[in-house]
This record gives sequence, C-alpha cells and structure tokens, in this order.
Amino acid sequence: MNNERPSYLREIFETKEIELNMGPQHPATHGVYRAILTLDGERIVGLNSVIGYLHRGIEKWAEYRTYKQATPIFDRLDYLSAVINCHGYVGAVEKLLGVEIPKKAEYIRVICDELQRLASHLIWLGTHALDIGAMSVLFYAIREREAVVDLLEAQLGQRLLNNAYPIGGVRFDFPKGWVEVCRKFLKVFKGKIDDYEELLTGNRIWRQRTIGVGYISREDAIAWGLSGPTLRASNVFFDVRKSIPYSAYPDFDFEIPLGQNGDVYDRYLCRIKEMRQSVRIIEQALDGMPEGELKAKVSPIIRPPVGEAYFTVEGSKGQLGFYIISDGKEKPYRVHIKSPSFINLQGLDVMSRHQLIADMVALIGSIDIVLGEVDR
Amino acid sequence: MMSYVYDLMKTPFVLALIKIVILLVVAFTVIAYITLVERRLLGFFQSRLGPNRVGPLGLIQPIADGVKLFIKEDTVPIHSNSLLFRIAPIFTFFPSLVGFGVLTFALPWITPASKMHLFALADVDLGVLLVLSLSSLGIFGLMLGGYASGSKYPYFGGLRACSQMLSYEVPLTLSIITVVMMANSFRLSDIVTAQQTHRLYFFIPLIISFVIYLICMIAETNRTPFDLPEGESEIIGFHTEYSGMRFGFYYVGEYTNVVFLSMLAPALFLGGYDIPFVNDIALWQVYPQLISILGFCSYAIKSVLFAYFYIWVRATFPRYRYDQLLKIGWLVLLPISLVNLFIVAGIKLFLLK
Amino acid sequence: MGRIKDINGSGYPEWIGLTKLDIILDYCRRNSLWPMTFGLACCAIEMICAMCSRFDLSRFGSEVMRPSPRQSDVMIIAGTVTLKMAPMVRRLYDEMPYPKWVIAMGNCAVHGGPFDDYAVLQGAGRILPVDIYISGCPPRPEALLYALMKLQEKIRNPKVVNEPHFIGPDYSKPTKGWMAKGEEIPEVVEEYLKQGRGVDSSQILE
Amino acid sequence: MASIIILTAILIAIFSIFVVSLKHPISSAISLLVGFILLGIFYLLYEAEFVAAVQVLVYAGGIMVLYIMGIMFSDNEWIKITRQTHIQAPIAIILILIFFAFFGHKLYNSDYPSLSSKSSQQVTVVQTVKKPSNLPYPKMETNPRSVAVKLYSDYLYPFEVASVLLTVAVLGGIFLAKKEV
Amino acid sequence: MVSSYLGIGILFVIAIIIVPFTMVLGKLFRPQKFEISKLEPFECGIEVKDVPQGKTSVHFYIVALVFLVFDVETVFLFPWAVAFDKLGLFGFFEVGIFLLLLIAAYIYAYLKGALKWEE
Repeated sequence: MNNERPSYLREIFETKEIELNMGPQHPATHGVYRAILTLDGERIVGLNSVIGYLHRGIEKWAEYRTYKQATPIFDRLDYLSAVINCHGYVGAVEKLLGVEIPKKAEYIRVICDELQRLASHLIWLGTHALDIGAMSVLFYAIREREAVVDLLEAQLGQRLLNNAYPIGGVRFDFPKGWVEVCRKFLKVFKGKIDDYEELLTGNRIWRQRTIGVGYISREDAIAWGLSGPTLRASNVFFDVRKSIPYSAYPDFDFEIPLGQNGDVYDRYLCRIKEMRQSVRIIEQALDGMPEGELKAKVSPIIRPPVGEAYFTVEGSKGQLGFYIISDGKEKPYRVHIKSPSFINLQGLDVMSRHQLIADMVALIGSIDIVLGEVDR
Repeated sequence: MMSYVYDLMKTPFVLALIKIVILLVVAFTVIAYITLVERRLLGFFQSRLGPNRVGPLGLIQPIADGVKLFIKEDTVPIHSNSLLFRIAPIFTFFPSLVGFGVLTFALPWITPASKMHLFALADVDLGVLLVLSLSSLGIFGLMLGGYASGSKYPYFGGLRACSQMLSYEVPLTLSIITVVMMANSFRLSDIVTAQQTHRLYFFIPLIISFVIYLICMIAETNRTPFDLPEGESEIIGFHTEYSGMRFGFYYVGEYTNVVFLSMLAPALFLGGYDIPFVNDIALWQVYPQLISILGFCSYAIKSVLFAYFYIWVRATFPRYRYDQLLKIGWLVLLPISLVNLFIVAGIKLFLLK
Repeated sequence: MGRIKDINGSGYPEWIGLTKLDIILDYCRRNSLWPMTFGLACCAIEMICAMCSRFDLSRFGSEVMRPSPRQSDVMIIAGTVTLKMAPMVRRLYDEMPYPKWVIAMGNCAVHGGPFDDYAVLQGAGRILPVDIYISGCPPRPEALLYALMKLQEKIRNPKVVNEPHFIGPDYSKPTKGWMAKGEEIPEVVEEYLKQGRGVDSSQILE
Repeated sequence: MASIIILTAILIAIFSIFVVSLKHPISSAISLLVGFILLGIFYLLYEAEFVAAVQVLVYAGGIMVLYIMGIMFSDNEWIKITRQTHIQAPIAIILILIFFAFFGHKLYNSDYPSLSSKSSQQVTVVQTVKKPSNLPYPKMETNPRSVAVKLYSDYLYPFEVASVLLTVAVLGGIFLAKKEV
Repeated sequence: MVSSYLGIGILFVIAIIIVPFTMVLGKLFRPQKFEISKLEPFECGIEVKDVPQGKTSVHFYIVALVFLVFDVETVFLFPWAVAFDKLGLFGFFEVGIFLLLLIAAYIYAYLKGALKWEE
C-alpha cells in the first residue's frame, strides 16, 4: 500500500503551528505582559515573552531626584507590596548612611511589611483562583484585604501606594486602638485562611488543575535564579528573612514553608502557609513591642558618603534587592533594582513547555508576576 | 363580530398561536430574570449586594441590559465569513426555545364547560427524542460562531465547544434512555404519569442516571466548571468577536439552555408536576383546577431548585482543563452510563415485574 | 433630533427624534455599563477593589467585566499608558462598538502622573476622547464609583455630552492638547497610523 | 398539508442544488445541514416521527459536525482556485432534466397515493370529555414503539450487523486518523 | 399524529425568525459607523496578520468520529428502551450483544490511544 499522499493533499492535511498572542490586554496575564505562544492544537510548543508595556523608567527617575524625593516612586514598582518596596529602598539608603534604626521602628516596619505581604498574597490568591475559574475566592480574599488595607491606611495614611517609611525610621507610632483592631483581625483572619483552604486545597478540580502543572526542578529553579515562594516550592530553603536576616526578623520565631514538587499546587500551598507565618510574625511583634524612639537622627539633607550599598528584603514575590551608588551628592548616582518578578518570569519558559493554554494561565498566576516590577 | 372571534379562537392554529405567545412571554421573562437572580445570588454568595439600583431591587436590570445590547452597534469583523457570522447565533437559540414546546407543565385544565386543555403547547409522542435531536443542533451555534469570526480566540473556543458538547451528549442521551426505559414512552406527560402511578420518583431507582444527567446538564450548557468554550481568563470565548444583540443572543441562548434543562430535569427525575406525598390523579378527579395550579407550582419550585444548583456550582468550583474534561466524558461517564443501562434493564426486567 | 445622533459621534440613524424614547434608551444605556477588563498598572488593583465586596460596582449593574472590547461599553484606563502600550490601547478603543465611553483613572492616565519621561504617554487624553478623568495616585474605589455615577449623569444629560468631565481637583478647562470629541488625533496615533494600520475611514469609502 | 409538503420538497431541492453549486465548502456544508433538517421535517409530515427525529439527531447533529470539523481543519484556500464545474456539466444538466421529465411523467400517470388525501385529516387539539378519565393521558401505541417491535423481531439480523458495521467504523476511523499523526 | 406537531412547527419557525427579526429591527435604533480599524480581529490589542485555518491537530476530529459511532448506537437504543416492556428478555440479550460489540470497539479505541488526551 502506498502511504504517500499526493502533495496537494499533504498541504491540506498538514497540521501547522498557530501563533497566539496572549496579552497585553488579557485577563489572565495580570497586567500588560504579552506572551506569544506557539501552539500545536492547544499544546504550547514555544513561548516568546514580550515585556516593556509598562516601562516607566523608574530607575532613571530616581537618579534625577534627591534621596528623599525618590522614596515614593518605588511604591509603584510592585504596587501590590508598596510597603516592602519602600523598606528595601530606605534600608539601602540607611546602609549607605550607616544609620542605626531604633528597635521600635524596626518592629513597626516588620508589622507593616507583614501586613502588606498578607495583602499582596490575598490579591494573588483571588486573581489566581479567578484565572482557574473559582470566582468566589476573589471576593472573599479582597474582603479580607480590605481589612488589611484599612489597618495600613490607619497607620500609613494611604490605601495602596503609601510612601511608608522615611529614611531613618518610621513616621508615626500606631494610632490609638490600632493594636487591638489588628489583634482582632488576625484572630478572625486565621479562620478565613481555613475557609480558603476549604474551598481550594481539597477541591478535586483545583488539585487536578494544579498538581503536576508547571513543574520546575530544584536545579532548574536555582539555575534560573528564581526566588520567593516560586523557588521555595521547589524545595530550596532560601528566604531573605532567614538567610540574610535584616530589620527585626531575627527576633521572631517563624518557619519558612517549603514545597516538594515545584508545581503550581506547591506554590499555592507555600503562599497559603506563608500567610499563616506572617500572622505569627505580626502577633509576636505586637506582643514584644519595645519602647523607644521612632526615628534615628538623620540630617535633613541627605548626602551619603561616596560608595555603594546593596540591601535586600524578602518581597512578597521574592528577593527584592536595591543597589545604590552614591557619588557624594544629594542625588543617587545609580539605583538598580533586582526585581523578583522579572527574574521569576524567566522561569516561565521552562515551566510552560508542553503545557496546555489553560495551564499557562494557572502558571502565570502561580508565579505571581507584577508587571510594574518586571518592566520598572 | 364577537362570534367570529370566538370561532376563530377555536381553530387549532389560533389556539396554538395564543399558547405560543403565552409561552414565549413567560419563557423570556424567566430567562431575563434568571440573569438577575444569578447576579443577585452570586452577590449573596460572595458577600456583596449585586445589582440593586435599577428599579426596585434591581428589577429593571435585565431589561436595561437587554435594551442596551439591542441599541449597541453590531460589528462584523473583516476576516469573518459574514453570512455564517450572522446566522450562527440562531443555532444556539432555537433548539431550547422549541424544546419548551414539548414540556407539559401541569395536569390538564378542565374548563367549566368540561373541555380539557393540555397544559402544554404540544404534548407530542416524540417528546424527549425531539428535544435530544434538536439540542444536538445547538452545537452549531458555538462551532460556526467560532469558525466564522476569523479570529484565533473564537477559533479555539469553537473547537473546544465542539469536542465538549459532543463528548457529553452521549452520556446525557444514555441517562435519558434509562428514564425512557422505565416509562416506556418518549412523551414527557407519560413519563410523569408513570412516576405518579408508580408513586416513585425516578431519581431513586435511577440515581446513577440522575447524577450523570446533572453533570452533563452543566457540561451541555457550557457553564462552570465546564465553561471552557467561554473560559474568560483563558481563551476569551467563542463569542469574542460578537457585539451588540448578536452577543446578546448567545448570552440569552445560554440562559435559555439553563432554564430549559432545569425544567426538563424535574419531569424526568423528580416527578414533574406531581405534588409530593399526595395522590395527584385521584385528587385531580375531584378538584381538577386546583390540582392543576398546585402541580404547576410544584413544577416551578422543582425547576428553581435545578436553576439554583447551576448558580451554586458556578459560585463554588474552578474550571476543568480541556483534556480532563474529555477524560471525564469518555473514560468515566460513558462507561458508567453504559453499565448503568444494563443495571436499569436488569432492575426493570427482574425486580419490577 | 441632533441629540441622539451626537452620542460619541457615532452616527445614529437620523429619523429618530423621539425625545421620550431617548430618555428610555439612555436610562438603559447608563444602567448597564459593562467595563472592559483592562488593568494597566497600580490603579487596576483599586479597580478590582471597586468590583469586590466592600465597594461593589455591581450595584450599578457594572460587574459584568467583559474581556473582549466588542462587548464592553466603557473602557477604564486604570494606570500608566506607556508609549509602547498606547497603540494597543487605541486599537482596543477602536475595536469597541458605539456607543462607548472612556474613564481615565489615576494621575498617570490623566496627565502622565509622576512619570514625565521618555517612556510614558502624558495622559490618555492625547490618544482617546476621555469622558471622565479621576485624579489620585491611585484614586480610591469610591472615586471610581463616583466617576461611574458622573458618567451616568453625562449619558443622561445632553449638555455635558461633548465636554470632558473632571473629578477631584478642579481643572477649570482642559489643557491644550486634550482631545475633544471629533478632533484630530495627535502625535502618538499619527505614528500608529503611519504603521499602516487604522487607515482613515474616508479613504476606504472613496 | 399538501402545500407544506410540496414547499418542503422544493426547499430541499433548492438547498441540495446549493450544496453542489456554492463555492466555499462551508457554505455547501451549511446548505447540506439545512437540507437535512428540512428532510427531517419532510419525514415528520409523512408521519414517520421516529425516522424524522433520527434524521436530525444523526445526520444533522452528528455527521454534519464531522463534515464541518473537517472543513475547519483543512486549509481551504485551494478551493478558491479550483474549478467548481466540470466540462460535462451542460450535458449532465440536460440528462438530469430528461430523467426528471421521464419519472415525473411515469409518476403522474401511475396510481401512487395522491397527496391530497392527507389534507382531509381533521386537526383536533381540543378534546371534549364528559368527566376526567382514570388517567389524564390515555396510553396509546406510538410510532417509535411499532418501529421498535419491527426492528427487534423482523429485522434482527440487520440490526446486529449494524453493530458490526459501527465497530468497523471505529476501527477504520482511528486507523485513518492516527496514521499521519 | 402530525397535527399534534402544529404548535411545535409554528414555534420552530418563530424561534428561527426571532434572531434576524430583532437584528433588522435594531438597525433602526443602533448606531453604525464604518471604521476599518474597528473591524480588525481582536487579539489582545495586537495587530493580527494571519487567519486561523486548517492548522489544528487531528485529535479533535477523532472525538467527533468516536462520537458519531456512539450517536448512532443511541439511536438503536431508543426504540429498544421505549418498547422494553414488550421486548422483554429477548430484547435484553439482543441489545446486550449489540452493546458488547460496541464496547469492544470502545476498548480498541482506548487501547489505540484515541481516548487519551494527555499525550
């Protein structure tokens, strides 16, 4: 039997690969990320990431402002965790200046950071679940996030982009009654995390959609330089709060949740467990709040000595680093940001190989990119 | 003049027209308001309010949406197959609407002049089979709509819709066959009468069929967790390129399917217009009108339960993936429903004799 | 007569001059504003918050977020429009069917915000006819609700149909370079036109 | 009734002509689909209810899906440059017309039951009852039941052969489709 | 009885006509403005160059193929189900043989990998 088809028929029946643009306007890309997918049927055979749709020149912007003026712009980096970004930048400048921060200020910073981490993870949880199709979780998560945001607003004055810390400490002590409200919230919130888990963790569809999807091995994860929960889900112990301790984190007793398999489900579990740990940290910080000054003495015009400083914090997406070079003037000579989303996004190529379009959606949700941080 | 009108009223054609007008008005009202009910219910599930500003309790919201879509511009994209693009919404819409015609809503109504009116448009012999054969056409609406748009997202939506609806049609049919087997008739009134005379709702002996029906019902209407063809966060849907009222027809068509399948389900499994714990037929001999009305209410309540089930599921579950969906359809539901066929045949043959 | 025809400059059939019908149609139109799922930057988060439990945009019938521009009525530009993104924003706006409205949310969408640099478009008003501007960085969800109500007012009220409406700090008059309805499109879109897309419709008709 | 039947028949003929004459394969397929649905209606008008339902279920809802999927998968750009009519088309049309004239003449002269007998049937929707009977809906012998009894007694062997055919269809289909993948 | 299908027939015609009728009626009320940029296919705001056609894997096709066989099978089951009380045990075995052959085909399709979707 002749297996050869006539040439014109072969052309007709040949399955070709299709190129599909996902983004920049797509509900699942969490902003303006664009993925050019090469598809065979629904299976992804190639991924080409296009970024830069939100490039706003933040690093350059900071070089044209004084150290104090530049602080608020870093809130716009990862707009989901503005407080932590601010901590990172302020920490780098303080390192450059060699200022010792009062203990109380450090505690307040830790509390605000962890609250912000909760807020960020809640948004992640909601949008990730929405992408996979569980719409109610978004509303529950945002409901709790509103409480967190209220707490932050009471302390820092703004809901989202709160220019949180001045260089050298914090601006205010907690307002009256804040601590009690916070404790009450944390108590309620623990139950709410159980609620989310009830909706998702044991859910058969959720498990089928996430287990074994977007796998990245331990070696690959390290090689691609991933950080944050995306890295820890691949069973790598690296958390800046433990590995390179900063601020008041050494004072607290908390665990770093690790995943085993490095798939979407593990990343989900990691973040859920991380939220519980954040609650633990805040409770400890509220209990052991020291008395003292709020702010170290810093001269009104900041002129750091010539030199450079690199300061990293554990952002909600991963290791967030600030590298500042000073030439002794009022403005920084160079500010470079090691943004976790940008680096985690590189792993997408490895993770998305031979997955389906639907997995791609779950994957982008699971590595929790924020385009403000990717494009800067 | 009046006698002429009266004579005209007696001709079957006019009678059928009057029934159709009533049916369509009621059906469209129900379909319009189920969208509002869904949004309000989802609101309550998600601890928010839902539409409540437009009119009292938001009651004018569906009308506002409908009129808005009606006066919205209609676009036909460049690369589309223009004729196909225009006729595709018809297919998603008419099968279910025609399906309403074969439903029987209550026991026959006896007028004071001892005339019997069926509480249905046409209680035809073909019944369920007609419904199934028409609903097999519903696939074309999605498929052609996706293909004709000449755009990639709808294309994928059309492909997904195709394989999904095909995969779940066979288990759905097989589960309905077991009901037909119990009642020995395709006619929906016969199926309900069989349940009334046996004093046994079919969902008890046919529990497996019932569960399969519930799953396939959701899959056939493309709703969460099987809403792959319009998975908004993945591929934006087979109706991505549709705007204005053409999109409105897809939107309405989906809810028509929902309403229709949740009205079919009680008739098949929950005794339809039978009032629970009451010997309907005996009472009907005595108070025919009262039992007709109560039966209709009972039918409505049962249908609402199924519609609620749809919304409840939507608020709870994530979405399946394409391959998992096919796997469930072909490797789980199909074998189970085939085996179920033998089981029901055995029960009917050896136990119920 | 002219009124219904003027909405968005969208060319209604001319014979409709029934004012009463206008009222009903506008009532329906403004109570069913379906936004496009379109988050650009920071403000998108506040937009999500406005959709969710506490602020609940759905009360106004606006929770039906359509990911496709074809089915959406109002485009909420929530965040910074960069020069790279501007053609896409414009194309998405073009793909929306009439009648359509635009809300520019946040300082970045209003006038570029803090980013007066090489990468950022100085206000979405330069490429799109914006109906409502909301200032704030980011504006609170309440501001978005207020903007939506203002938009509803605008749809109802013929007097304000062709004027951009400002919320927040009182800009008495739009700055030079803002795009009014029916005006020619400034620089970025010219670029976009040069790429060969979006050919002037009059040329096609001839 | 006769007029509806004739109208349906004419429509079927028109759509059948569309199937072979339209240029784009998807248009032909849609014409075929409409033709199948109309054929179902045609059967229904002749009181072959079961066959009508099956016609729509299998042909329109099953086979047409397969056809249209096939068209969706194949690249049909080449159709546009292919000639739709053969060189023999005029001769064929003349032959067909002769054929139709011949058979029409034969049928017209034969004693085949005329269509007009259908129209004499009285249409009754409203029934008059003295008292409600024991059961609201009297049980009756329906068309599908009689089809079933015939199928499972007289046509037992063809029925079983059909299952063999279906099995062969699965084998063949998978064999064909899998080979090139 | 054909006459009982009268209502269904009218409803069928009305249901088909509703869509074109509404669209034509709406033409009087809706705006219409020709802009070439509006009619571009939507792909997340990116300019589209190619139209999807004939580029998809054959797997979808196999689904339709297997479906067709089972669709025809259900057609044979319908008369059996509706006359089950008349056919009795004989019909049960008859259909049993019929279904067993089909199940054999189903198992063949499964073993050949036609029903496997995760590659």
